[in-house]
Amino acid sequence: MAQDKSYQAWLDMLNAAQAQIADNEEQLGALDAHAGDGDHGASMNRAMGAVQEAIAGMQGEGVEELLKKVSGNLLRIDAGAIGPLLGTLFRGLAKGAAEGKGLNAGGLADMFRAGLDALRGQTKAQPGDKTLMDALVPAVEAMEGAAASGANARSTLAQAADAAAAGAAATTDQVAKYGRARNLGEQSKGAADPGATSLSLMLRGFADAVRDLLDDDDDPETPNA
Amino acid sequence: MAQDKSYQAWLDMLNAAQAQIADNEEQLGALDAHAGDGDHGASMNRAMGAVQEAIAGMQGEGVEELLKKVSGNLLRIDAGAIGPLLGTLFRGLAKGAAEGKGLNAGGLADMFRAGLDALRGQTKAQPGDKTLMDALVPAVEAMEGAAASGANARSTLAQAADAAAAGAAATTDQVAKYGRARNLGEQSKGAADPGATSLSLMLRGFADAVRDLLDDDDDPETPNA
Amino acid sequence: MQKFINQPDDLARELLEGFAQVHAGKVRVTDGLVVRTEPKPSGKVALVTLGGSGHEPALSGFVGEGMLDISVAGDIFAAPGAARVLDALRAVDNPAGTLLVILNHDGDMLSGNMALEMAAEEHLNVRSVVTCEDVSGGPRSEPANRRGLVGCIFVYKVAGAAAEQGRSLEEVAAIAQRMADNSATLAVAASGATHPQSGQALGSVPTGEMIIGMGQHGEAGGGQQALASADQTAALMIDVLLADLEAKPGDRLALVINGTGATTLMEQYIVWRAAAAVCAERGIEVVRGACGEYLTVQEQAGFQMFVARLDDELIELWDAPANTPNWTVR
Amino acid sequence: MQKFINQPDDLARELLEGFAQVHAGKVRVTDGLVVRTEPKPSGKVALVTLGGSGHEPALSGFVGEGMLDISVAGDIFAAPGAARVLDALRAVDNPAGTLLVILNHDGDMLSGNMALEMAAEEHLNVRSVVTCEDVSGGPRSEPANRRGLVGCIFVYKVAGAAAEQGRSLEEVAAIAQRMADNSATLAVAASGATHPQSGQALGSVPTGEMIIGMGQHGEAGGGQQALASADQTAALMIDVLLADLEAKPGDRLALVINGTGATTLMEQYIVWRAAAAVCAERGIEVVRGACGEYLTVQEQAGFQMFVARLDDELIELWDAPANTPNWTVR
Ligand SMILES: Nc1ncnc2c1ncn2[C@@H]1O[C@H](COP(=O)(O)OP(=O)(O)O)[C@@H](O)[C@H]1O
Ligand SMILES: Nc1ncnc2c1ncn2[C@@H]1O[C@H](COP(=O)(O)OP(=O)(O)O)[C@@H](O)[C@H]1O
Ligand SMILES: [Mg+2]
Ligand SMILES: [Mg+2]
Ligand SMILES: [Mg+2]
Ligand SMILES: [Mg+2]
Repeated sequence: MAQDKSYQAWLDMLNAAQAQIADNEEQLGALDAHAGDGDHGASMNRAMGAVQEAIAGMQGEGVEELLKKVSGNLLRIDAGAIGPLLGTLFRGLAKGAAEGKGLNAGGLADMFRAGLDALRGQTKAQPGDKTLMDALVPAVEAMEGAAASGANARSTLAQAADAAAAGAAATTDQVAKYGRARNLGEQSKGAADPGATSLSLMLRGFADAVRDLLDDDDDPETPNA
Repeated sequence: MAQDKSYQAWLDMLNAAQAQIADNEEQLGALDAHAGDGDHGASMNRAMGAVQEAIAGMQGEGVEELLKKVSGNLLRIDAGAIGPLLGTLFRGLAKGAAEGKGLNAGGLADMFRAGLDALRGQTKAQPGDKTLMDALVPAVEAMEGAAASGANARSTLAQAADAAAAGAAATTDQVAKYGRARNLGEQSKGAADPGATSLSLMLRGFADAVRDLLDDDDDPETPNA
Repeated sequence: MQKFINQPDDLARELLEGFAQVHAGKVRVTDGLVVRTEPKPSGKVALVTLGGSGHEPALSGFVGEGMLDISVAGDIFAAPGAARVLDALRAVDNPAGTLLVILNHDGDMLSGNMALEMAAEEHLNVRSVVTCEDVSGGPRSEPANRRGLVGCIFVYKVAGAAAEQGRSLEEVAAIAQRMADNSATLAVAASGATHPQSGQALGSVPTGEMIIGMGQHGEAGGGQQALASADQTAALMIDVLLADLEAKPGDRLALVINGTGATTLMEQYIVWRAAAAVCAERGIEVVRGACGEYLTVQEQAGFQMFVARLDDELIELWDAPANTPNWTVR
Repeated sequence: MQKFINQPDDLARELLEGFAQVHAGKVRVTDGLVVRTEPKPSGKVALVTLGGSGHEPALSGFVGEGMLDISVAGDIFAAPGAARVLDALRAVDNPAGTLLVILNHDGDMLSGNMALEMAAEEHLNVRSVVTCEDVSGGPRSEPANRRGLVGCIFVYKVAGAAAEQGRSLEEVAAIAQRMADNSATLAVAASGATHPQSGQALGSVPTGEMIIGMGQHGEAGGGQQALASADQTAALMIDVLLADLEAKPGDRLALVINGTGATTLMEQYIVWRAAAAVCAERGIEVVRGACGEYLTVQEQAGFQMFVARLDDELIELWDAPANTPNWTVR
């Protein structure tokens, strides 16, 4: 698959992620209000604005450059915890992309693994701690599983989005160990983690965009590893 | 009538005034809350405490000294507008008493006239302006009328208390020209003036005490002037 | 009542106790008088003021070098007795004389005036200035109807600085009067407050409304209207103030937003900025400014907007050193 | 929402605009960085901090002589981006080096730490100190769970004074760390607040109740209980703080009551006095004190009680001159 096809796919993916966030902004705020400060919807909205600015500033330099610009913009906005976290994730994705990974199961798995590694440099949160890690870690594992079983990009992202959604949903009964919600201890139970929810929404957007964009010809199964 | 009888009467009058205020403290606060700051009940309560301290500090020096001490104590407490006003009234009463006035219609009329004059040195408020003047001025006039018609002390104070009550009641429909209530303009209508009300209550206490204390022998009609 | 207090009757005493301990280097409290500790230069005109408590940091928070020598603190919202004001005038009596600053509220005026009479009987050398800069009370021609609001603080500031420079009683009084004459304040409330002794509501403001002209103790003014934006409210208020002052292009103003309680400093800066912008549009220069809580009304949401026309001398005195618990200039 | 604002998204920008104009002599605002104007002595260690807005006067109110060189102001309750913190570190870069003070909140820590990494890549000479003195978060042995509350201000104060004296980065960082290590804060809320952008409630406190341990953004702590008197609440809180500090007879403490919004200065002095009395009973000397609003939570009723164990050097630095919009020492 050509680089420009991959680049177009990422633009669509980012736009679709933004649409998902926009559709759920209020719910994200409400989730954050349960045990945090209620601004997560607004912060994600601002983050998606920073992504748009990155897109607007691009002159077709390619996926790596795109994701780098996204990361840089996310690190410049004032968006509480989620700004640096997303900025770091995208820095990792860009690094993964730098290694020439394409829009296929293995490439996606490697990019998101790099994103996860970058995040681990900034936070010690593990799945079960009620953070965006609860969505990201199963998503990366799903991608790796999909890649191992020879799935195509569409199926890989769909599986990742499903895994992230399940992981985010499971945070409802967890006690927060990181973020503002930590201060509430047991009382943080009863609502899903906002960060995990928005990460799963973004992945859902990625999956939708790729489903709509690629037809079967464009998106062959990955030859089994 | 002997000086000590008159002295005892004033002690009883002050105590009875205090009882009236105590019984109506809440109402006074509520009246003040309508267009003022709601503290008039508390301030009057404090004022009556200052009166009690004056009484407790007396060694039977006589009416003038008693009223002077009352005045001095009233001027030392923190009681907003009503403290200096009552302090001034009692300074005037003491001055009236200094001129050897007894507990009879003419003596009372002269003392309260002196009290009113003293107050006029501190405020320009006139009847109709919705202040304690609306109770005091008709009370003094009633006393002078009673003295002129040869009434005894009991009847004089009863007439004064009635006149003060009528004057206080009439303030309900007035617009305040002095005190905090002035700031409300037309909205100050609808509740009686707290200061006028408490002055009328004090006069009611004075009248009650003298009614209970003096029998007809003690309180002959004042020979017509 | 969501307040941290003990016995309501002990409020004023206890707050002064804490105040005296926290600011032990600057003030001491003797018989309810808040007195500057730093020995004042001998021959300095003394500055005294009086007023009810419950408006902290006013008035006692401005006792110290360059401002007040004594604040006679009354009970909650209740003017101190005249005899106590006389105590203060006696305590500061000195050859240079004393200036008594009285805010135009009936209780303060009655106590202050009686104290002045008693002081005169004792031949104390005292002059007085009344602050009455509340434009909501009526026109300038009816000073008796205009309450004294936050403006007193800036009278203390310039008069206190003049006194500290060794100026005569006449000069200090003239400066205080000039500052008072060139000041105007307008208040707005966005909520009522709670009387800390009685627990009663002090005024009330329906949600979504604001009341322009509400007084320092919840006395409602006439101007109830829909709560407007910061910019709209600022424009509305500064317009009234500039008209009252008859401010002209080229005039130099001080502009102060005094939060009355629950209105945040964040909001105050936003309002200040909007009012200053209106001044700039009209060619009026805002040369000094402040935002903060100087004279409060318990937890009332709202603020007082204060403006004063300054001249070179008043600016110099505004900038002069001060060292009080709540106004310090290095 | 009874607040004087304009467009919610403009809040942080507009408040900084007003702030910069009111305090033009002390600070200027460039690209959202609040920068000290007075030229700092060359060779002085620079002090930088970062944090969300909506807590005014914190953090930017403490930029100026003897305290901060730059405050990186985020949006309402939102940490500024790491790239903006890096901008600040670049702007103050100088041979004496820079101390970055970070409050322990996830957003601030993430941005602060990323900025430190980026600064290290550029070989900037930066050290950092984290303030995490909230005893409600957990024991001293678990610093990650303890939030940074009002204590940061006093770290700025002593570290800023040390920097102004020309001390080395190592010494300044050690002093900041010593102050942080010897501090403890506990918060109590008596009402919720309103998020000025969303209009949503930030925490809620039933009437007649109070919540001990409520955080700076309405995050409810565990300690909901009946609203107690000032003396009882003070006793309860100071007890926890002294235990956390392991304060012993003979220790010398600073005691500060930081109002979070609607709680009056009157109440703060009353609470201060009660807490100081408990210290005195235990032979612990309160040598420095303050009451006021330093780090607020919008219009939330409540306060943070802060104590710090001081030594001779910290006392000297506490008393050293400072000239910032909201903390001035003559
Ligand atoms: N230290 C952390 N490690 C991992 N994730 C975190 C951490 N702190 C916060 N988060 C994530 O950020 C989300 C909160 O984001 P947001 O509400 O935008 O920021 P803030 O808490 O600053 O208001 C949480 O739901 C959680 O997923
Ligand atoms: N200038 C004045 N002249 C005459 N009476 C006044 C004046 N000011 C106030 N009063 C009286 O005082 C009363 C209010 O007393 P109080 O509530 O105790 O004082 P404050 O207004 O200081 O709270 C008013 O009802 C009125 O009768
Ligand atoms: Mg949040
Ligand atoms: Mg009253
Ligand atoms: Mg009163
Ligand atoms: Mg936030």
